[in-house]
Amino acid sequence: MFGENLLNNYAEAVSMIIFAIGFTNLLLHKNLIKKIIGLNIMDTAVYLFLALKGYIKGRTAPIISNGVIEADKYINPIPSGLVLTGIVVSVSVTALMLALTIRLYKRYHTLDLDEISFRLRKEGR
Amino acid sequence: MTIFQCILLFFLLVCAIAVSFSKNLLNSVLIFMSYSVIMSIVWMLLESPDLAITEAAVGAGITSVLFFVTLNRIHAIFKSAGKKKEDVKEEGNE
Amino acid sequence: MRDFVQNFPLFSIVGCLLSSSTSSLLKGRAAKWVNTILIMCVGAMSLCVMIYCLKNGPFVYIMGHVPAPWGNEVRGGVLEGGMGLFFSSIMLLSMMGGRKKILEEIEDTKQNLYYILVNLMLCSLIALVYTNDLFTAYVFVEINTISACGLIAIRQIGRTIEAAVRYMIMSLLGSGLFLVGVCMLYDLTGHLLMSNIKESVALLSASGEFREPLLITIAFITMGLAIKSALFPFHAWLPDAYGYSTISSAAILSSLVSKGYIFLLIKIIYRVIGFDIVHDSLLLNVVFGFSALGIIFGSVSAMKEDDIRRMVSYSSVAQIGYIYLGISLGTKEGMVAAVFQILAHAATKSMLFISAIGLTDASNTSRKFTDLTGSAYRNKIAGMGFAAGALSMVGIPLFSGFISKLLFMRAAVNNYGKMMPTMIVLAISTILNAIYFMKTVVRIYSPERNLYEGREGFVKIHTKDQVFYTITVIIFIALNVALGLCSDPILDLISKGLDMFA
Amino acid sequence: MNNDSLFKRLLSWIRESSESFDEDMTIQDVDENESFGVVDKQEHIENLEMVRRKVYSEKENKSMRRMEAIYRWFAVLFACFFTFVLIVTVSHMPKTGDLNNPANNEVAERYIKEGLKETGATNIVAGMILDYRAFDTLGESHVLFVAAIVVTILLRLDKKEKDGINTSIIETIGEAEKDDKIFEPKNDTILQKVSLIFVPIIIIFGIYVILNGHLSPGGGFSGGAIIGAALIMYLNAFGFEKTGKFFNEKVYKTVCFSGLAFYALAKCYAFFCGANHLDSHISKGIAGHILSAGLILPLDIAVGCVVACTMYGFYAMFRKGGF
Repeated sequence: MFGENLLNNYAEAVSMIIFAIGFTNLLLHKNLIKKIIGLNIMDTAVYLFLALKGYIKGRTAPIISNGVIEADKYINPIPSGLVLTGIVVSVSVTALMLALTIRLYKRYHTLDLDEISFRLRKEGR
Repeated sequence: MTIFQCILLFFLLVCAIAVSFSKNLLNSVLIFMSYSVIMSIVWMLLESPDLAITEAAVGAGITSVLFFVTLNRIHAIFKSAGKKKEDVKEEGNE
Repeated sequence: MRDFVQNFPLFSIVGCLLSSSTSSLLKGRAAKWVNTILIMCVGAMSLCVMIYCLKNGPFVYIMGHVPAPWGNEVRGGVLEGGMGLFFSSIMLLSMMGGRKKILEEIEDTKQNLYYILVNLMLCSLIALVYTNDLFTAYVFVEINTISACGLIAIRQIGRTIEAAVRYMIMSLLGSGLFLVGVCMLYDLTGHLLMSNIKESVALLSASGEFREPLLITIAFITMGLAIKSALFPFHAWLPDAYGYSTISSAAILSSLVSKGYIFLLIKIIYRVIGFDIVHDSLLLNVVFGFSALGIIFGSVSAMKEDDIRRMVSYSSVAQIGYIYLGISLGTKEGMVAAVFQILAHAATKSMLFISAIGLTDASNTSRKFTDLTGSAYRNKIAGMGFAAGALSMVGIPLFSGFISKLLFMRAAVNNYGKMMPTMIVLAISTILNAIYFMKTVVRIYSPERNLYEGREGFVKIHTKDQVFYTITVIIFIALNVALGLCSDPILDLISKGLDMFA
Repeated sequence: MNNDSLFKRLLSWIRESSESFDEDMTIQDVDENESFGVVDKQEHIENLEMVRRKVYSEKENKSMRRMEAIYRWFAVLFACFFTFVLIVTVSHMPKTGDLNNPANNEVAERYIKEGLKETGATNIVAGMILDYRAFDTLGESHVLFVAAIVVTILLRLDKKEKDGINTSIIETIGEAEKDDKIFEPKNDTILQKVSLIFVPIIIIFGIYVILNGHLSPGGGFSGGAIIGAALIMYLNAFGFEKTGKFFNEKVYKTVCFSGLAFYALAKCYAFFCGANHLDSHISKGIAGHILSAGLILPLDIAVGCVVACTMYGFYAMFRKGGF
């Protein structure tokens, strides 16, 4: 069932638990603001997972200081680049969702999607 | 270093759970802010300072500011939005 | 110095980006013309790429100074070029058909923003078609999602905002799953480039190492893309989003956006995981069950609707079910059928939306069937378009839907396990399609009674008042019939392209 | 999914439970078309309260509470199952921090070994995202752009005053001003003095982060975000009148357009040269100097400007729908 690396990958396990928490927030909370926070938590957890994947024990950040270039001195730079790209995506998505929230509140004076759809069906439009 | 990292990861878990159980929207946004700060420290420990500085500037800075101004617009913070305050509070409570 | 044609993918992508950032300074009309010219240029370039690849095979184009595993790269082939051409032509037709509505329903200070969104949507579709790198695919999937949300929400009535929120939540779940799948795949294989990942996945599956993570990773990626393209259980956002947004958005969303994701999924199955690893995995059976349920459910809930646009939207749930059915058959014929169904559904569904708006315009912008009686006489060309689309959906010969149903049958015969259920599902859904589409056609063609004479809004719309619209619908019908009649060369192209994929 | 089906059942119950107030609400909905924003908010909220009391109150309907309980339990079970699957997956993954993970292959090795020579950037991550994998970064900056466009569509207010009844949910500029005045700081002296001291420092720090993107941690995006935060602080201290003097929509549009267009053109040129094996006459400079690393520094500056303007634009849109 469980693989042999569970104790070694405790950090990934934590990040995956956080991912599941964010996923569940996004799926099951009624309140839009909490949904958005859950989305952010989910994304950050994935980025934590990636950053952990790039880490190598006993190596330093990939910034070449005074021109020493040894391949066995620096960690893997690829995940950092991917996470940098991902953070931009998640902040843009967050801003977009918040704008939608404001519009929705101005229209319906509530943040509860179920109630909104109930009223929509009653309005018939 | 690993001990410190474990403590930070534990804090991350606590924050992530507390967000979804906190009664008030403002509190949950604040908890999320601290979550971002802890996350940036963890990335500092993981030897990727680019991520740390970006997360500190974005996650703890800009995103939280956007959350706060949104809460303002939906009258979830201040009394001055008197009449609309209650029902938003109520939605914060579920 | 390579052939100049090979630069066309780069030029089309960067051209879309440039034109979108330029349109933010322009006025509405100028942005409209920029958008039209851009779509035409992209279509022409994709055509050139397709012809070039037909002559001398697929090519790989390095994005930067360093070769593939280190830098990004795009890959051109017959299927890529053809898809680019098809997407851009459908988008052009949808924009032409909905032009009047855009002017009416969007504030005139925000017209140019609409065209910016369309440009970026085209850019993301083209990039998804051409890209050869999983993370690039993720970034452009995000662009696609956000611009689709903007296309839904730009008509600011309550329904569209609510639909946009639902759409965003669903597709953000999808992107999260897709991203975590990509990250795990990177961790297991150490690559982000599709061809390299395929090599290492083949090695892993041969050595039996990392079997469970690999399976779960593939499941995550598939599930994410299925959520984003509204496979059955995840379609809650679809009817509102398609049924209430402005008509060009509805046509583009229903015919292009979900198809972009599905095309990416097909690409991943072929180029990342490897067809022979997928086709006997348990995953496909799950997808098969969902798509079969989706076909039935979509048709049934389309029957229950009394609103023409929502009915058409629900029928596209069923159609997406068809596509996934073809994929989940796990045979080459099924794949070909799925790709052809992508084309057929894109052409038909956008035509249905465009002509539905013509019918509702002729009946006081009400979409209820009771008001639509005889509207085909009030707006002849729209009636023709809707009838043609309905016939194609039902699967009458000489239209495109017939060919795709035939292909599904032919593909199902070769798959012993899934032959019987596929046949049953196809039969049921054909009957249901016939019921609800024919009901609509009969209603819009039932002779006009006098009770509409006095009421305002129920006007006769003449052809000379809507030249663009007429041309659009005629081209749509011609495209549909072309897909239906001369399907053999297209199928030949598709199978060639699929061979180039692997 | 189950959310929806549950909701349908809920709805069927709600319908007969709330017949009594259905009439008055529907009447109201009919006569003002497709908008609640037009009616008096107070009365509207009372209606809403009634709906919520009838529909969302625990004691008035038993079945709904049962439904909620089932739903919650399902949620918890689903979450546990999902977490379990994820943990099992992770437990089969390669070790953390292990040297011979599949991820540490020739790709990363070449980035580290040749990165300085090929990009001229001391910060390997910056060199990687802006030179090797620049296509992703090009798309990423446009993700920010399209998000800004959609926020503009949703929140920018172009109507001066309501024209009749058929204005949908779009509020007018006047209302937004009134709404914003509530939260406008009344010339808070402490805030003003503090921001007078801090804003220049923060902006200078942001500029430093941008300019050293290829030498030290940071880069265009983080620096731009820092500068945007400083602008937001200034706006909060001194209000829209003062910031409007040097930062209006025209500036915003121009900066965004020029930054993005420069980015796209420069990268297109670089890709074209690289793919056709031409020599792009861009000097790498001496490694470690501020003017080095070819295109990376200009691209960082462009991205920084775009990000700063976009962040400030987000805040202004959220605050009162315009600059």
